[in-house]
Amino acid sequence: MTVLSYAEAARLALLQEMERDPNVWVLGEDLGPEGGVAGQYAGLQQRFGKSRVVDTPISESTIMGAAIGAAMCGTRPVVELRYADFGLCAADEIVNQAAKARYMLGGQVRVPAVIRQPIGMRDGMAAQHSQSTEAWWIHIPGLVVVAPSTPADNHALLKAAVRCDDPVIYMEHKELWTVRGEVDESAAPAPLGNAAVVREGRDVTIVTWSSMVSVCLAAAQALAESGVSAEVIDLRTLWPWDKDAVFASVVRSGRLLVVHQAVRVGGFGAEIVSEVAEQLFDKLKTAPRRLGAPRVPVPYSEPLEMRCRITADDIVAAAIGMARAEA
Amino acid sequence: MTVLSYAEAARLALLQEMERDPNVWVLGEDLGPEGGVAGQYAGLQQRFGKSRVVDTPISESTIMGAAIGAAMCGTRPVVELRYADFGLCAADEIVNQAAKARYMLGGQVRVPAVIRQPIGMRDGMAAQHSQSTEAWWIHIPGLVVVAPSTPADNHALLKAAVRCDDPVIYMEHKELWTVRGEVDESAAPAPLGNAAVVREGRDVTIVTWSSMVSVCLAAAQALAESGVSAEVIDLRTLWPWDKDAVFASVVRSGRLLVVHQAVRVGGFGAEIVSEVAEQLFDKLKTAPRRLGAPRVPVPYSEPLEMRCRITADDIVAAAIGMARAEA
Amino acid sequence: MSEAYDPSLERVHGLYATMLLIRAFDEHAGQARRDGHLRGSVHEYIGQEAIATGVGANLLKRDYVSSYHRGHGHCLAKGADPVSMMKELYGKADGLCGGKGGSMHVADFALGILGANGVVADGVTLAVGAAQAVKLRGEDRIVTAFFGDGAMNRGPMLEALNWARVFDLPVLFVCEDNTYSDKTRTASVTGGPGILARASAFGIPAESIDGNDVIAVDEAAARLTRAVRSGQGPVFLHAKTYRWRGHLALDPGRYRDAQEVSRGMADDPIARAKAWLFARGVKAESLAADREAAVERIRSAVSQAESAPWPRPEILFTDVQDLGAPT
Amino acid sequence: MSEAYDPSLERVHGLYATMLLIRAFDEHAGQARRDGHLRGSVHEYIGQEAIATGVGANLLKRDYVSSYHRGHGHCLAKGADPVSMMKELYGKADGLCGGKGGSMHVADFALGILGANGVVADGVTLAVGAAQAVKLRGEDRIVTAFFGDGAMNRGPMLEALNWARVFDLPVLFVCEDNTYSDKTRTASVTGGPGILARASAFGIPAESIDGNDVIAVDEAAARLTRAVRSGQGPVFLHAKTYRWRGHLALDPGRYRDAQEVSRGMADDPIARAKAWLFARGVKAESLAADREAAVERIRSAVSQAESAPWPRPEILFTDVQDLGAPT
Ligand SMILES: Cc1ncc(C[n+]2csc(CCOP(=O)(O)OP(=O)(O)O)c2C)c(N)n1
Ligand SMILES: Cc1ncc(C[n+]2csc(CCOP(=O)(O)OP(=O)(O)O)c2C)c(N)n1
Ligand SMILES: [Mg+2]
Ligand SMILES: [Mg+2]
Repeated sequence: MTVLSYAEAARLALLQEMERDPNVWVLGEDLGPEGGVAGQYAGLQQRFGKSRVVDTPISESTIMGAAIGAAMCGTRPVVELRYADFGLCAADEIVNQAAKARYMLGGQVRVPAVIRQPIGMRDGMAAQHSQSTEAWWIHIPGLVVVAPSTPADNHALLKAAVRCDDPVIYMEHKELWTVRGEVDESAAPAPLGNAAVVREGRDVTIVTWSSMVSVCLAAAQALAESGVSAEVIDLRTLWPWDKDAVFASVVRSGRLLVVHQAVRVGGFGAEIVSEVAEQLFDKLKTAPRRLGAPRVPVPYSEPLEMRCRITADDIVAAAIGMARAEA
Repeated sequence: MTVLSYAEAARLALLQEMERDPNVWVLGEDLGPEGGVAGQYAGLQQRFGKSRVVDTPISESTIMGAAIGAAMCGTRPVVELRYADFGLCAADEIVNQAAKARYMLGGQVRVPAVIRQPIGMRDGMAAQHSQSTEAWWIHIPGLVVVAPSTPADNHALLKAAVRCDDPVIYMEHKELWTVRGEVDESAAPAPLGNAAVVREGRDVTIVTWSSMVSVCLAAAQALAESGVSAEVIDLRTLWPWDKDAVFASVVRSGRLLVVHQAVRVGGFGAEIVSEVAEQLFDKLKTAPRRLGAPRVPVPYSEPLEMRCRITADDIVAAAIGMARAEA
Repeated sequence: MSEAYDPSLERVHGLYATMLLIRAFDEHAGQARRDGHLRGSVHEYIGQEAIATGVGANLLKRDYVSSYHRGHGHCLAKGADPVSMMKELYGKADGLCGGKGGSMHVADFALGILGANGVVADGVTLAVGAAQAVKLRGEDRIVTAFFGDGAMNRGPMLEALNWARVFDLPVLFVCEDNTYSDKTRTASVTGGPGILARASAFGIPAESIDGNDVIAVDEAAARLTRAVRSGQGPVFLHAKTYRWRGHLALDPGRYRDAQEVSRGMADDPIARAKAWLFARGVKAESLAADREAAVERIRSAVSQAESAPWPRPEILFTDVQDLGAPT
Repeated sequence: MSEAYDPSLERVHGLYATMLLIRAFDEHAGQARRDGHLRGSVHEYIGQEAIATGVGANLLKRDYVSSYHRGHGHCLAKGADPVSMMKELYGKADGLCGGKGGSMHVADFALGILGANGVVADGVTLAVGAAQAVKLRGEDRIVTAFFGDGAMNRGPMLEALNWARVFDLPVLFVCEDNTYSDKTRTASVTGGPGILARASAFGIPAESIDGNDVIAVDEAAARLTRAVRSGQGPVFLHAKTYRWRGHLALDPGRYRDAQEVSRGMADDPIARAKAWLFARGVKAESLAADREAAVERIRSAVSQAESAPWPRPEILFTDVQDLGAPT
């Protein structure tokens, strides 16, 4: 065990995978000089050379297209798209090629690519650098979607993503890069698709992921003080999501609250709430709820950006309201 | 009143809007020679000239980017992207520029562009030409999303879309192009955001749009024969969707079934079901349900493609199940 | 026909036979689509056969080929089995892609055929990635990317040219210039001195040839593939040709001048090869027999395809991705 | 300094003053970001002032300008009010964009400034669209698109060059070649003979100048804007310069060779203009006073910005779109 930042943990995972398998390589803008925007590739080019840690032109379509072609031909590319917003510059390649190739070509080929698209608001990066787009990718057949919340997960899940034979949209959160935590450097890849119950509770099930996990935990702490026992589930993998874990918790608590930083309307919370409403209707003691950003682009100005965020207070208020409501 | 096809109705709307307002223009690939893939622009270039009906290079990014720039500078472009799948080639421009500009620039500018992206399966067009991506655009602040189901609506809603001061994602369905129906040629633009109750019923509320409206109506007919009275709501505008109409119906029926051709997981049905589960939990007599395509790319082969589609039988079975279930 | 290069009678005879096979395949495919036996988009390669044939004759089985929507000829020239291809077009279970792809997605990875592709220029980005994989793995293969004249206006295509140069990749770019981008004359939407200038501006050695002269294509392809194999980096071949038919089988191509079409068809690559062979003493009967053999081979492929079984329904759910249920 | 062109002392003095203002603005902006008074990405234009200044001096108020992430200089040179700009950077209510945009989105439509832009090259696609609007409406304006050397590798940029030529649009393209694309040397990811060759390959007359020579820029801009105004279609100006600072305020730029940086900084466009003025008799005190005036103007802008009110909370929900609630 050692203490690493979320960025360092990802770097370690990649380093280990690149040492293990010579077919693993990385491509994206500005990876070499200082190891990416958060040092998450620090030193890897020096170690593995410019042909395995490839600094590319600013050509998102071809970064993605080339990764797909290379993945079809025996390699395992890890694509750095820098921000989820720029991932949209490669949306065609991700959806029409990476996600569909295996199926559309009758299973002749796989596309084992990891597509890193960091999400989220951070310190006034404004409308074009703050989006959380996980709901888009979940809707696309063929894609796996992962969103780690801790350094340990960013290590173990990134390893798993690299070894996954299908394309993985890997969404780190910009605000987590510097968060530090214990990491077992020799940890095996974490199985994809498994949630973690990060706090146990009886009265309400809070489902969340990424940077909102710590906010939900803080809220759960406050809720405990108000006599509400909240269970917090960190999904970790968003597709496929761990229905067993969520359903088991909702069956016990009878109350579901989904919390994400993405826009609430049409967010992934809608899928979870719908699925629970469809499958566990009779177990629900009160209306399920979603908390997410308002349907506005992310503003620059600090007080406005802060108002876009879901706070522990919002979560506490929602959970208390649910706990008090009668079915 | 006259009988027009869905494509002809759209053409008429555009012709009328272009005559009314010299700032309305159209751009896309292959509009001039034969008026687009379905004749939905037939004769317009001959009538308005090549500078108002612009045949473009195969440059989706710039088709979209140029339309946005032109929309910022006093014109009202109508963008033809041919298939929603190719709309992904312009996802960055749509999301990062068109949708965000007004807000991000503090209300200095508007982007009155209509972005036509036909959706849906049709006759073996396979994985890259059959997608329904409405859920993506609904999630993006700044966008209006419209999906007409009849010739009359394709006339009146397209007019409204052209006059809308914000970007409108306008999703026609490929399988509807040749469907004929009565159109009031002098109809005013239809207000955006209003659903139509296309069949009244008591027992279950079926919410749908686009090509699934007729399938749901057929199902409702069959349901009536089984003693289940289904109300069918055609949303027409998907964002903002007509919550008043849907909620009023669900309050009466206590049962909600959402039907769409898009992939079920993460589809727009999830938003509707969630919103109803959150707001009208106490009014629901049974679990809400969604019907949509399985989470697979659309296959080419006829029997496989047919199995991706929601049929009237599927709807009947779901509705009967719901009607029989006790809360 | 080209002067300096003096291929053997046998070689040209072989090229002739390949062209006949491609022609017969697409004569049938187009007609079968018009007759409603096939579905979706079928883009006939008729009139352009010399390009795939001449290039294909210089590729090794281990070489990769990436194609585009007009892809049947490239697959056949690379050695794909016409029976498995025809079965794919008929959507049958043992088609090359199990019936999931259809005409726009024929692929055979066992032969290095990365697939036809439904999105203009995307296949070119896959090709440069394939070449990057080849280079990374130190393999002895080259990659050929086929694409149309219209593709030269798409951003990803232009990015891919830069990419191939920057990373010195073993790619032969082949631009099949058939004058049209769908219904639009490509020249009307293409600025500047032409296609060669564009390739050169990215530092890629480029040349133009008469794409209806299979011997000229063979000669150029021999030279250029040799250059690429020797590690010289990317090269670009611009092959001028003409598309006899409409853009796809259901397009009668009426937007074209009749004279232009007959001039185009007069310059038949097959007739030219036939005349060359005849002039060198190959008997008319032998040449006619070749044609009959090709037609017969396709006839047999068709009857096998027609009687082949459909995919089983559960195939809908296979080869999507390893994780998560598709429903 | 350029020979044939002999501008008035007064004109050069004006250019000098503008450069000083831009420098003072960005000296403050960079430091304020490092000190934590600003948020998000702040890209300093220091060292590149001659380009915006020389071009801006040849634009009319009604002309449009589209900029990119390094956009402060273009706005100031086009006449934007430094106070309103500074307020925007401070996220204040009456900043140019009401605080919603920040540094990366400064815009002033009253002055034809279509905005800085956070997505590389997207602003160029907006610019060609603005030009299309100008042409369609028969207006007497031109459009200038500023962008970096790194942008020349993005597909949309290249598409936009073709587009401007095809539609003969009144666009002046200005490539500010500061050697770097973020931390990457642009030359290392750019194939071919260079930027001019690329523009020429799309049929756009192109020339290179010393971008640190404000008189050379002024001369070229005068000539080229005249050409564009006269209806000659697009032209391309490649201006060589150097970025003194890191890519953004928080980047110390350590990946660069110290010698290279000091060589770059030695070629100071402001010092050069100052020497030119001094050589022609302008007094040292007068030149120093100009500098003090610029610094003072920015100091005043800063104090106004610091004391200006924050946006009211409800501003979060304004200017999203006319239809539909943002919550
Ligand atoms: C990105 C994208 N835009 C548009 C289309 C629709 N489309 C299919 S083929 C085609 C024309 C392509 O012309 P060219 O590249 O010259 O190939 P050709 O059909 O002439 O062989 C178009 C516009 C598409 N498939 N993909
Ligand atoms: C599409 C896109 N890709 C990547 C980025 C991240 N990025 C911001 S600026 C930049 C470098 C741009 O270089 P250049 O165009 O030369 O402009 P400069 O910063 O040198 O002024 C990059 C890669 C982005 N903003 N947009
Ligand atoms: Mg063509
Ligand atoms: Mg630069």
